[in-house]
Formats: sequence, structure tokens, C-alpha cells
Amino acid sequence: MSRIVRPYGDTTGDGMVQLSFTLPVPHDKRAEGAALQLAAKMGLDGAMLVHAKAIGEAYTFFVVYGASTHLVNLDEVKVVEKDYTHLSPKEVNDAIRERLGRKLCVVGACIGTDAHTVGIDAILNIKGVAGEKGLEYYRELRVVNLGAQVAVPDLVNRAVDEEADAVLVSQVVTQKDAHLHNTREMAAAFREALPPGKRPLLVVGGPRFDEGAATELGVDRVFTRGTTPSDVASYLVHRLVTSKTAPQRPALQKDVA
Amino acid sequence: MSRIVRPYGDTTGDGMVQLSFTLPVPHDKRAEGAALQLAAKMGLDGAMLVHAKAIGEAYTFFVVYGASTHLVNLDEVKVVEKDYTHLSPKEVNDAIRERLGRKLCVVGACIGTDAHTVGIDAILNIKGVAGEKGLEYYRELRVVNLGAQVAVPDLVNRAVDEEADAVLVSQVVTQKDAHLHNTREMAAAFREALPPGKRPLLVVGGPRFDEGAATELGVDRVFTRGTTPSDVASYLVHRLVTSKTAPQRPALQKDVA
Amino acid sequence: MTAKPLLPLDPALVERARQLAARAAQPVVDLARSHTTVSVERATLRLAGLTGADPDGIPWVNRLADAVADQVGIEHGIALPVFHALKDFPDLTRLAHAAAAGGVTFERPDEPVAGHARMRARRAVGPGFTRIAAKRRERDALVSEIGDPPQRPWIYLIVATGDIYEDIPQAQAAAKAGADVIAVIRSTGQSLLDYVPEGATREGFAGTYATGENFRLMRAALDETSREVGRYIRLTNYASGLCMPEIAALAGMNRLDMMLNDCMYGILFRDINPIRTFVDQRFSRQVHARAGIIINTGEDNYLTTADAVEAAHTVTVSQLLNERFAHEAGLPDRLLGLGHAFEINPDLPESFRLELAHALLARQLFPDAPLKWMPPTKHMTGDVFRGNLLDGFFNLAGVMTGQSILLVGMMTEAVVTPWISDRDIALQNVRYVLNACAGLAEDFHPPADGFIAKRANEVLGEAVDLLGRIVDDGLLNAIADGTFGIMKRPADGGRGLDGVAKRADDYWNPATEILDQDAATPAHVHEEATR
Amino acid sequence: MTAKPLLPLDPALVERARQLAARAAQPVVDLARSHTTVSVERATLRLAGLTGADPDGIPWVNRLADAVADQVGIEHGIALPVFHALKDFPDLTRLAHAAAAGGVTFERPDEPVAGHARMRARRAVGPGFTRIAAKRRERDALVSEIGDPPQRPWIYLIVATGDIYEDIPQAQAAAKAGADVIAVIRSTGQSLLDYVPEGATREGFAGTYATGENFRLMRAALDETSREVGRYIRLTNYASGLCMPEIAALAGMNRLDMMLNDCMYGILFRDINPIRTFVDQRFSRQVHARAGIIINTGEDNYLTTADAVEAAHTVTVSQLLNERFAHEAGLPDRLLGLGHAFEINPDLPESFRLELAHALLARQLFPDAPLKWMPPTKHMTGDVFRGNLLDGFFNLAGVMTGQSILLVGMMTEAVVTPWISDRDIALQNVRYVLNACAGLAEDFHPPADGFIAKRANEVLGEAVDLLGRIVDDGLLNAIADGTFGIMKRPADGGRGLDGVAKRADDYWNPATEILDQDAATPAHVHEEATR
Ligand code: B12
Ligand code: B12
Ligand SMILES: Cc1ncc(COP(=O)(O)O)c(C=O)c1O
Ligand SMILES: Cc1ncc(COP(=O)(O)O)c(C=O)c1O
Repeated sequence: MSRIVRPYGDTTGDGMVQLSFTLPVPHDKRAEGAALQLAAKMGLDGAMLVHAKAIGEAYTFFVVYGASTHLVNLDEVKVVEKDYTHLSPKEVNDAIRERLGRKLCVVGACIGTDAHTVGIDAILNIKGVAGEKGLEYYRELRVVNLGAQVAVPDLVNRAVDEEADAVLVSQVVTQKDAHLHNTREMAAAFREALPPGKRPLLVVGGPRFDEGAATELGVDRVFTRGTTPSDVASYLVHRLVTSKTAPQRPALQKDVA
Repeated sequence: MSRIVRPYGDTTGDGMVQLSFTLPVPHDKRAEGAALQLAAKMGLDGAMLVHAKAIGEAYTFFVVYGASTHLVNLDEVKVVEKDYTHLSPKEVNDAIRERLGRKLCVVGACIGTDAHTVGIDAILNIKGVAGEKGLEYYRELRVVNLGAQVAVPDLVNRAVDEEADAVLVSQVVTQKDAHLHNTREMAAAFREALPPGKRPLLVVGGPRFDEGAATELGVDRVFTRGTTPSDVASYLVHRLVTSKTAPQRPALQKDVA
Repeated sequence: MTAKPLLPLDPALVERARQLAARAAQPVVDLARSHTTVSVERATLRLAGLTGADPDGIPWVNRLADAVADQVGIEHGIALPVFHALKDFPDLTRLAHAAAAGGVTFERPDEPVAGHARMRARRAVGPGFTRIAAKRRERDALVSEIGDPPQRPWIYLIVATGDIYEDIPQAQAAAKAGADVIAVIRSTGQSLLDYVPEGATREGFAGTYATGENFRLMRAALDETSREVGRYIRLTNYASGLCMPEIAALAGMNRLDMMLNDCMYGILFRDINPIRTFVDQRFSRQVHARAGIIINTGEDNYLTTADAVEAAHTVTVSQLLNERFAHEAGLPDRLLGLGHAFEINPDLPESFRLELAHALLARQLFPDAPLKWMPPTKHMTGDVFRGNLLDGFFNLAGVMTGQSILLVGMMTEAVVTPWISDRDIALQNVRYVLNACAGLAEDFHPPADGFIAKRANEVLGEAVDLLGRIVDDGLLNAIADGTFGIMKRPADGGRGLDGVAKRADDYWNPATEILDQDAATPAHVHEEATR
Repeated sequence: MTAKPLLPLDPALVERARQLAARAAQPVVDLARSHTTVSVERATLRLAGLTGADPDGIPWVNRLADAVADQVGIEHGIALPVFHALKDFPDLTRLAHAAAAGGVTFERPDEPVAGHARMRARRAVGPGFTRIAAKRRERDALVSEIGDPPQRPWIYLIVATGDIYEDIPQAQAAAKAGADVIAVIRSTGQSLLDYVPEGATREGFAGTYATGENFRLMRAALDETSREVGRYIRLTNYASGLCMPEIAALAGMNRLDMMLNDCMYGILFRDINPIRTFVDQRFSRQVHARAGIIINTGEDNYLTTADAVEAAHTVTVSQLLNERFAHEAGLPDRLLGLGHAFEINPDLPESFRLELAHALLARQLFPDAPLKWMPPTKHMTGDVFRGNLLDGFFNLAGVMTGQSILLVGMMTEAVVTPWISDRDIALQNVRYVLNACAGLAEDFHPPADGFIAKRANEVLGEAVDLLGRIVDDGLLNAIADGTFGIMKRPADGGRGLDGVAKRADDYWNPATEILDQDAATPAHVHEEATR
């Protein structure tokens, strides 16, 4: 397979993409020209403005089709490799029992004003998701699910009280980057509250996170769309049980002010 | 109004756009990374990959949302200004009768293998479009509608025979840029057949043309989506009747091989 | 607008469902009557005209109520201490300033001094109710002058930029593009604030703060637009969260037209204490009844956490409970925007017909209620093309089953709070379906022994069974067990319990005094309400 | 699969419509029987096994037929001159080479020599028909082995890259994604070519050339896929344009399963001469009847140039004419994929219900025909979000009215020939509607005096009136007047008239000899065909 690819409409290499957006300008010829200017700046060649519709008097919505001149280099794609072996619940339980010799404690919450618990519940509650049972089902895990809208200080206190090995945080609302702000705030709070060796593993998840952003956010791992409980359990075992080295923290200090 | 604008999602300046495309790669994490790479190259900041779906085994379809970093400069937008005054049918007829003193002859056709006559018929047939009557309705215009799939040599011959003042050509099929090739072929054929002063005004139209491409295509004018008969009639009067100067031809020689 | 029945429902079973709902609700009504909350007390101060906030943005109603609560508690009602103390101040604001500075000692006066305080209190809240009544008449006048939407369902659209000054043009544009009802949804955090922010606000997450000033600004803007578009555009907000009663009062005084107001939403989805919610809910519904505000209940939410087929009957049960609580609080059927939703997994065979069955069931159980039909959310994905399609079928189900208020679904449901273009695309979708299928109900006749009729009866049967169990176990226990939306909320958990007090025997509140009279007045209650 | 009637149509009126159609068709049938065309003659050579092309890509059938036509004309049939000349050549290919080089003198042999030539001709075309019969049996065997699609309507999808080697994987992917029928549409120019290109082709505009080899390649690929997906995937192409009879022969010999084949499409939309078309059309339908190929007619096209409401009855008239011509050519009802389309302006009030009325009318007039339901095209715009929505309602109308073959609409209809993702989105749309609304027909009962029934009867009435006028004026005049699709096509205009000849009294053609026997054989004809 070629390592350089282009988008595919109906012919290899045609580069075709579809684009839509609104410009804050009234609908006229100039607006259409402006839309094509944007398409050109985005790298569309021979862009076709196929739809333009006034929204009220000051906005115009556009649909544009065209050939992207940009190439995608598959070798340069950065993916967060699955750095852990996928384990079954039994394997998870066995590993914890045999290697750790005690239950592993996980504290979960939706922080800030986010009340979307379905995601974290899918990971934690017995009911689970996608045919898998959640972490509560794992005999060797002790799960404390704090629910929604948990203030960061409360989360830190509770994690300390429970001597949590890992803290699992969900963030679904992304407007104004709320998920990023809240995650950074949470990571900073744990850094302030606990010395490096004592901090629990910090895991965040939610549908609109970028898995590659862990370091930047000051957490150990980011999970996103389609995560299942066993992904998380396997990762926890990998980081907290089987890795010879102590849980490696990203260089938190330099990323978050 | 600011002359620099950005796309508008729900807040002024947010730059938000929607994008979809297929990449010829199987659906996995690498494919998702590749999609985000493309989005980044197109200038999307904080791109969210909101949908990824395998199409068969070798393709993946993506929907991406994100903020375009490109700015649109409204002052730099090029539009084909309406260089003619919009006239009513009566004004058109009067102008031709008074200033030209004979009927103006228009030959229309869909050339090449294109059989989409609805567009040219909308302009030419009495029935018209958008509540306007077509050019056949104008007493001082003589309309010869050759219909569909007319070979370029046949069109040239007929235009010569009819002593056409203007030739109106429609092109709807755009696959493999057929409309552009056919238009260039047509323009070249007229150039070969007739000396500059004798050539009819060349007008092309169709939903996917770029109005700014006349020079490049070797024609006098390009009309696109939403054209009405009176637009065309007004333009013809402007170019063939009222303009003092002879119909000005674009620099054909240097554009078309 | 009474809908004609299409389903062969057993009237005895329907009757039994209503009786069970009344029985299940009664203990909770008793609870609501016998408790008060800080928000009920603050709402009273708002009705009495106290506005504004301290330099930190804490409203004077909070500062004043807190001072009273600290000194004498709220269980007797704060009105007597407040209006007794007011004898030494020119107005409530000045009193609140002083109280906030720690300079007022509150006490519960004895008779006959108490009588003077009561008089002052009644005179103070009177104008509040007068204003609500005036706003209601104003609405009636505007509606008869400008007109109602020409079609049912009314088209209900959400605006949610976080900034009232972005919201306003978007709402106006939406109305011009066809919306009949505009809802400004609230910032994620507001429901847990134990105060109502003041003034015009520009910084919300995924929604805009509900404030009196924001209400006023938006209502004024929509009045202007109503005249332009030739139909009265209704404005909606949320009487929910810890300040439900206060928001209801602000809504009434600023002529909002509909308010989200559910008996259990805050409990289940904001983890607000059940008792707090039930007490606040009763007061706010009494205010809504006075204000002629249509309430919108939140049954749709259950189907985002529970499965829409398995839990279909919990929607019916909740609708019956919401109806009961609303009737008890004096709301007639025509102000009961009971909620339900198109949330069945679209991959399920016959999913659309199951939706029709559920939607018809609600339509037929509540023929005179302006049912609110909510769009798909849970099974919406980032595939916005599919999203627009599902929204189209949601719209169709709304037309076929005669829904009254249709909340417009957005193709970007799983992606972002709606963009301006999303709303435009969504309204275009609604317009197409409403226009192209306008009379389709004429052709829709599910057979009495067919799939749809069977399913509707099955859900009704399950609802009656569940109501029976709730009567036995108690509604509070049912909520604690996760009956609704699989959310388990014990009666002693959740936020805001510390703001609840059992009313003392001498509890007195000039607002509830008036409101409880209303509830006793059959005139306010629609004929259907008491059957 | 006879559909049960939902509309109160007057059986006498329906009967009258059919009688009028038969009368209107008769003069044209007579014309078709009494003429031949170059393409009919070339098709005969193809049945006799002549393949290949000269170095310029002109097929040997053209070179040979042209040589004969030049020397002795085609009005007697070219078979006798050709097979007479063949006595001096080892095979047809060698004869064609020589003829192309100008080295053969053709003559019309007299008896008894003519008898030998006839014998040779019959022996030559025999294997062609045997191959067609074998392919038909092969299809029957594969269908009974692998199975038909589990649902109606069958899902019909277009592939159109221009390159057979891009088409194949796309077609296979489409089948795996749910398509039951794959159509490879043709390059824009092909219909006007007076020859069929040879071999595998990679360069078409907006479609791929129809060639014998492309047919073979695609059919083989789909056989493979059929086994994988567990249902026989049908392949469709176009027996249209100047080479209609030859394409039909190639389709029969390569086991295509359906062919677009309309009695008027080429006349109206390709400006092909009416007589040429009617002659070619009869021959090709006879071949299709033999091959067990379902024809698809093109009434949908009228609604792209004429208004779908005003011209609704022209669709009905054309369907009745297509039915008549098809029956006459030996096609039974179950091979009649009569076309109709969802092309009403979506902004028209009740547009969807008008679509239902029209679709039901067709369904009920032709209860045993595998009706082909075509998606919106004319009112599709660059607004692809709206496009996907309209396609959803098109799919819904298909399900509600029991259509047999559903051509999948693309949201990019107004933009590009479909992309791989467009097809995927479109199939997802179809799957949703078919699955979610599977049994909705159970609930769809338009009242006998309702909007839908009235509209259907109105269209039927208009159709009968128009048929009456056509009987009076003649079908050729009606076509010249722009009756269908507002396209005016006089009988002496259009392309390909020079390739038509009135059959001489001694006209002889070994293929038509066999085919005309078929048509006379009632066994081939479905019981419905003769009523
Ligand atoms: C259900 C729902 C609700 C329910 C929530 C009920 C509950 N108890 O959770 C209710 C109805 C209460 C609700 C309310 C609101 N909602 Co809401 N809601 C949704 C909805 C429909 C589905 C979310 C969901 O349940 N997904 C299913 C789960 C399983 O998926 P998930 O969260 O992605 O989780 C998976 C992965 O991401 C991952 N994961 C997630 N978290 C974690 C954590 C860890 C540690 C790990 C390892 C993995 C992980 O694993 C999970 C399983 O695979 C979405 C729209 C949509 N279709 O996505 C809107 C949506 C999320 N809601 C939204 C909004 C704005 C709100 C409100 C704020 C609206 C308002 N202003 O009133 C309110 C208030 C809520 C608040 N304070 O936060 C917006 C967010 C917009 C944005 N991008 O910022 C959305 C996108 C809708 C929209 N387009 O407007 N909502
Ligand atoms: C109607 C139609 C047909 C009809 C045509 C009937 C006829 N007699 O015209 C039929 C059914 C026959 C047909 C057939 C085919 N079609 Co077609 N068809 C369409 C359709 C649905 C509408 C086009 C139309 O009539 N538009 C309405 C007119 C009024 O708009 P217009 O052409 O843009 O004209 C306006 C302006 O552009 C301008 N204008 C246009 N011409 C001119 C000329 C001048 C001089 C001026 C001044 C102005 C002007 O003024 C007009 C009025 O405002 C489009 C899809 C769509 N919704 O757009 C596909 C479409 C154009 N067809 C398409 C194709 C591929 C075909 C086929 C080639 C398919 C095939 N392989 O079999 C065939 C063959 C046709 C051929 N040889 O060309 C493709 C083209 C793809 C592409 N971009 O290349 C489209 C886009 C559909 C698709 N997505 O696949 N088609
Ligand atoms: C019934 C009901 N109340 C209130 C809300 C709003 O929530 P909040 O109180 O958090 O603003 C919703 C949200 O959808 C709801 O459905
Ligand atoms: C009935 C019919 N025949 C043929 C065609 C194809 O046209 P062509 O013959 O140009 O390939 C179509 C196209 O839609 C059609 O509808």
C-alpha cells in the first residue's frame, strides 16, 4: 500500500472532499467568492460552490466540493499505540491478585459542571457497554464512582481518602474547551496535593478528546470514543501492576503552568 | 463590516467548518490519525474527528469538525461584476431595433456528448425559467436552438450559416472536466474558423462553471447557477449593441494551446 | 385540539393508571405542602420586588434570606422576620444591604406586631402577583393581536451560545426561519448554583445563564420579531435546579411562555435532593399556573440513560405523575407540555413503528395536553448525514401522531451545541416534513389488532404494573431504586437538602398563602384536571 | 407478489386504458414488424458469433454489415448475402476482414443456393440463442442456489466511474453494503455511437462503456460476490441508444439480469429517430424475453423535463404503452420493470402524499410487474443534507407503496456522479428506512374518499383522456408534439434514420425468425399479458 494517499471520491488520487461552513456575510456574489477564497486557502483545487443559502440577512451557508491538494503521509501519522496487552477480566483479576496482592482502587467522576455520566458509567458500572461488563464486575478492583458534577477539590480529597491507585475522569461537554480546562485543573490539583510517587494514575475519557494529548493535559492516559471497560482494565494492570517501573508520569511540571 | 471574516459556527470568529471525505485506507487508529493529519494540513485547528466508518475493507469515511485558521479577506474576493445594465424584454427589443436595426441572431446548443438541455432550454425556450420568458419570446432576437449532443464542427458551421451574433453553449456534465475541455475545444474551433472581427460572441453556461474562468476558457462570458433569460439578453445587448467598442475578445491565443 | 383516538385502549385501565398515579403522588404532595426551602423563601422575596446583587454577584435575596436563616431558620417562613425588620428600613434592598453587613437582628414577632409584618408582606408580594397577572394578560393580548402559529406542532428551537447578545440575533433569525418557540438553554453549571445570577450574561458553557435580565432582553427582542413574522414567538427557559421557584417567579414576571419544569429531572439528572426538588417543584408550578406558563416535563431524558423500548413504560408513568402533580398545583391540561422522545435505537427492526406506538399512546392518554415531542439524541452520532435523516423521521412521527410541540432535532446533536447552520438545516427539515406530509394522519390507521396497537397496550400495561409497585413501595423509594432513567437517587442524598426545612406549625408565607388559594379554586383548573 | 389494492379504481376505466394503449401501440408495432435497422442486422451477426474489432476499434460486425449494406442494402436482411458469401470463408471473422478490405462481393442468392445460405445462417445463430438460454438457466440455478434478496424492494445501485476496473471493486463493495442490483451506467456519448466498443474500457465520461467484455468482467465479479453475501446480485446495463439490439444480444449472452429498455427514451432524450428506436426496441425486447432479462423502462425521465404533477398522467400513459409493446414482444409481466419516480417539487404542499398517490396508482395498475421506483433528481440541489433527507422520504414512499425495485438516490445528485461515500450514506439511508418501517404498509390505509384516492383517480382519468387523443392522432404525432417530457421529436428527425430500412417482401433474418416464433408462443407470455 502506498504510504502517500489522497482523499478518494470515485477515482484513486482524485483528492475529493466535501466542505460546509457559514460566513458572516449577506448572500451575494461576493459572499460566494469569499467562500471559494476560503476553499482555495484550505487547499481545494477546482472547488465547486454547489450550494449557497442565506441564513437571515447577515449570514450565508455554503457547501463546497473540490479536490484537496494536500497529501496524507501515512508514515507521519501519530497514533497512540496500544502500549498494553489486552486482558480478559480473569486475566486482570489474576494479575492483580498475584502481583499486587491487594485490590486495586479506582475512583471515577465527571468533574466540573459536566453531568454526563453515561460514559463513565459505561466504564465503571456492572452493566458496562458493548457487551462487556464494567469495572465493578472485576473482583480485584474496588470502584468508587462519585457520579456527576464533582468539584476538583472534592475529587482530590476523596482520592486521597480512598488511597486510589487510579482516578478516572469523564468530560463530555467541550464547549469553550471546558473539557481541556477541567482536565488541566484536575491534573494541577493532584500535583499540588500529592508528591510524584504518591499520585494516582490519572486517566481521562470522553468522546471529543485527542488520544495524543495526554502529556499536554498533564494526565497519564486519554481514552476516547468506543472505549470499553476491558481496555481500561488492561491499561491499569499494565501501568500499575505488570510494568516493572513505577507508573511513569509525564513531565507535568513543564506543561501546565 | 469587517473586511476580514472567519467561518461562523455559533460565535463570531470561531472559524468552525465541517468537512467530510474518504481515505483509501482500512479503518483503524492510523486511518483516524491520517484523517486528522489532512484536517491539520487544510488548516483546521483542534479538529474533532466525529465520525469514522469503514467502507468495505480498504476505505474509511470521515466527518471532521474544526476551526479553520484561514482568514477570508473580503477585499480580495474576485467577482465577475455585472458589467451590463439589467434590461426588460421591451428594453432589449427597443435597443436592438433602434441601435442595430436588424434582428440579433443567437445560436444555442449543448455540445459534445452532453444531453442536458433543460438549462439551455430554460434560457432559450419561450417557457423560460423562474417566471421569466426565454429568449425566443424576445421579438428582436432570432433563436436557433440546436438541442443536445451537437458536435463542435456542426455548431461552427451552423453559426456561420446563420451569421450568428452570439453562440450560447451549455455544459452540465463535469466529470473529468468534460465541460472545460469541450468549451476550450469549441472556442478554438471558432478561432480557427473565423477571423477576430467575424466571430460571434461566445457564451457558455452550466451549473458548475466558475464565472471568473471566461478568459481562461477562451470565451466571452460564463454564466452559472441561477441565470435567467433576461440576464443573458441584457448582456447580449450590452456587448453587441450598446457598447461603443466592438465586442472585446479575451486574449485567446495565449490561453488555449 | 382534542385528538381523536386511534388506539383501542381500555378506558378502565387508563382510569386505573390515573388513580394509581394519584395515590403514588399523594405522599409526595403532602411532603411538599409540609416543607419549605431556601429557594421558595427567596422566590417570595423576589415576588416582593427585591432585586440586584452584591459586588460579588450574590443576589440580595440570597444575602437577606441567608441572614434570616442563620438567625431564626426558615421553618417558620422568612417573611415575618423580614417584613418585621423592614419597619426600620425604607425598602427591602436597604434591609438586605444592612443584613448582609451583619447589622440586622431578625426575630419572629408576636401578635399584634406580626399582623403588621404580615400586612407589609402581603402588600409587598401583591405587586409581584399583579405583575405576573399583567404579563399573562399582555401575552393573551399579543397572541390575539399577532396570532398563534398557523400549524401544529409548534416548532421549538434551542439557542445556546452562552452569550445573551449572540443568542438574541440567533433567536430572531430562527424565528424568521420558522421557529414558533425559542428556548435558551442554560449553562451547564447553573442548576447547581444556589442563587440566580443577575444581569445580562455573556459567559456560559453550552448554554446561557437564566437571569431576570436575560429573560427580559430576549422577550423584548422576540416581541419585536413576533410582530415582524406575524405570529407570537414563545420564549422558553428552565425552572429547574436549586433555584426552581425563583426562576419560576422571574419567568412569570418577565412573560416567559413555557418553562421546563419536571417533578424529577433535577433529582435524577442533577443529583438534587428529592425532597428539595418536590417542594420547589410544587411552588414553581403554582407560579406557572398563575402566569399561564406551559410547563415542559422531562421524560425524554430517561431514554438517554435507559433503553427507550425497555423503559417506555417509565415515560408513561412519569407523565401520569407529572400530570398529577401539575393538576394538584393548579395547572390545567392545556398548560401541560408532557415530554416524550424519539430515542429508540434506529437499528432495531420496526423502530419507527415502535416510535409511532409510543407517541400515539401519549397522545391518546393526554388528549388535551400540548405534548412536547423530543428528537433523537442518544443514537445520534458524528455522522451528520444520517443525523439529518433520523431527524426527518422524528419530524414525521410528530406529524403522524399529532404532537403539539416539536423540539427541532439537530444533525450535530453528537458533536456541538447547535451552529447557526445546523438550526437552518434543521428548520428546513421540519418545514419539508410538515408541508409535504401535512395531512398524512388521514391515511394513518393502525389496525386494532396490529403491531402498533399491541405495542401501545403492552406499554400501558407495564405502566400500570409499575404504578402499582410504586404505590406499594413509595415514590421516593422507587426513585432511590433507579426506576427512572436507571439513576438511583436516595431521598437523603443529593444537593440542596440543607436548604430544606419542615414547615413549623406557624409557617407563614405571603406567596404560598395566595398560591394555595389558587390551587383550591376550581376555576383555574381545567375540567379534565379533576377526573 | 401481487399487491393488494388500496385504491378504489374503476376496473372498467382500467380496462379501457389498456385497450386504448393497445390501439395506440398497434400502428407502431406494425411499423416495427415491417422495418429493419443496421443494428438489428448487426445483432444478428453477434448472435452468429462474430466478435472483435478492427485496429481502429470498429467492430467487425459493423465492418461486415456496412459492406453488405453498401452493396445490396439491408432491406432484404443481410443474413442471406453474408451467409452466402461465407461459403468461401472459414468463418465470419475471416469474411469480415476480407469484406472490410473491399475483397468481397455480396449478392442476394436465388434458390436453391439461398436455402444453403439460410441453413448456414440458422446453424450460426443457433448457438447464440443456445448461449442465451444457457445463461438464463445458469441464472435460474444460481438464484435457487444462492437465493434472492430477502426483502422487497430490491436495492438497486448505480456505479459510474468510467473505468471498469474501478467499477468492479465499487460494485462489489456496494453489494457487500447491501445492494441487490448493480447498474453500471454508460458513458455520456455511447448512445450515439453506431457501434458497440470492444473489450475492457477505462475511459468513460460519467459512466462506463457498455461492452461485451465489460459485461463479462462485471458479471463474473458479482458472481463471486453473490456467493460471499449469500444472495444473487443482479447486474444491469442499458439496451438503449443506436445499438439497442446488439447490446440486448450481448446482455443475453453475458447473463445480465436487467436492462434499461424503454420504447421512447432514446427518441426523447437522445434525439434518436423514432422509427429506428421502435424497430430496435422490438427486437431487443424479444431478445430480453428469451434471456429472462427484466427490462426497466424510463418514465422517470419525463419528470426531469416536465413537471411531475402536471405530467403525472404521461407517466401512466407511457407505462401502459411500454407494457403493451413488451407484451407484444413476448415479455411477461414479471419481467416488466416499469419506471416511475419521486420527482414532485418538495416545496409543494402535500408533495409526499401526492407521491404516495402516484406510486400507489402504478402499483395497483401493474400488480405483477416489478416496478422500478426512481429517486428525486430534478429538485435535488447542492444542499446535500437536504438531499439525504429527500432520499429518505423517497425510500419511505417505496416501502409504503410496495415498490419492487428501488433505485438508491444519492445526496450528491446535483453535484457529481456518486462517490464511494455517497453510496455508503445512501445505502445506510435505505437500510434504515426499510428496517425501521418494514411493516408500515399495515398502517397505511388512505380512505376511499381521501386526498390520495382522489388524486390517483384524477391521474388515471387524465391518462385515459390522453390515450384517447393518442389513438386519434397517432403515437408518432404525439411524440412530435412534445407529449412526453415536453420533448418534440418528429418521426423524420433525429439520429439513425439512415440506418432504417423498410423490409422488402423477401426480408429474411434467422434471428427474427426465431424470435417471432417466441412471441407467438403463449407459453412465454404471462397469463396477464394477453388480457
Ligand atoms: C445523554 C445526554 C445527556 C443526558 C445525560 C444523562 C446522564 N446521566 O449522563 C442529559 C439529558 C441529562 C443531558 C443534559 C445536557 N447535555 Co447532553 N447529551 C447527551 C447525549 C445525547 C449522549 C451522551 C452519551 O450518553 N453518550 C453515550 C456514552 C456511552 O458515550 P461517551 O460519553 O462518549 O462515553 C464513551 C467514551 O467517550 C469513553 N469515555 C467517556 N468518558 C470516559 C471516562 C473514562 C475515564 C474513560 C476511560 C472513558 C470514557 O467511554 C465511553 C464508552 O465507550 C449527547 C449527544 C450525543 N449523542 O453524543 C448530548 C451532549 C453531550 N449534551 C450536551 C449538552 C450541551 C447538554 C446540556 C449541557 C444542555 C443544557 N445546557 O441543558 C445538559 C446539561 C448537562 C450537564 N450539566 O453537563 C452537548 C455537549 C456539547 C459539547 N460538545 O459541548 C451534547 C453533545 C448534545 C449537543 N449537541 O448539544 N445530556
Ligand atoms: C434532468 C437531468 C437529466 C435528464 C436530462 C433531460 C434533458 N433533456 O435535459 C436525463 C434524465 C436525460 C439525464 C441523463 C443523464 N444524466 Co443527468 N441530470 C439531470 C438533473 C437531474 C437535472 C439537470 C437539470 O435539468 N437542471 C435544471 C437546469 C435548469 O439547471 P442548469 O442546467 O444548471 O441550468 C441553469 C444554469 O446552469 C444556467 N445555464 C445552463 N446552461 C446554460 C447555457 C447558457 C448559454 C447560459 C447563459 C446559462 C446556462 O442557466 C440555467 C437556468 O438557470 C441533474 C442533477 C441535478 N439535480 O442537477 C443530473 C446530472 C446533471 N446528470 C448527470 C449524468 C451523469 C447524466 C447521464 C450522463 C447519466 C448516464 N451516464 O446515463 C445521463 C446522460 C446524459 C448525457 N448524455 O448528457 C450528472 C452529471 C454529473 C457531473 N457533474 O458530471 C448529474 C449531476 C446527476 C449526477 N449526480 O450523476 N439527466
Ligand atoms: C425537564 C428539564 N429540566 C431542566 C433541564 C435543564 O437542565 P438544567 O437545570 O441543568 O439547566 C432539562 C434539560 O434538558 C430538562 O429536560
Ligand atoms: C430508460 C433509459 N434508457 C437508457 C438510459 C441511458 O442512456 P444512454 O442510452 O445514453 O446510455 C437511461 C438513463 O437514465 C434510461 O432511463
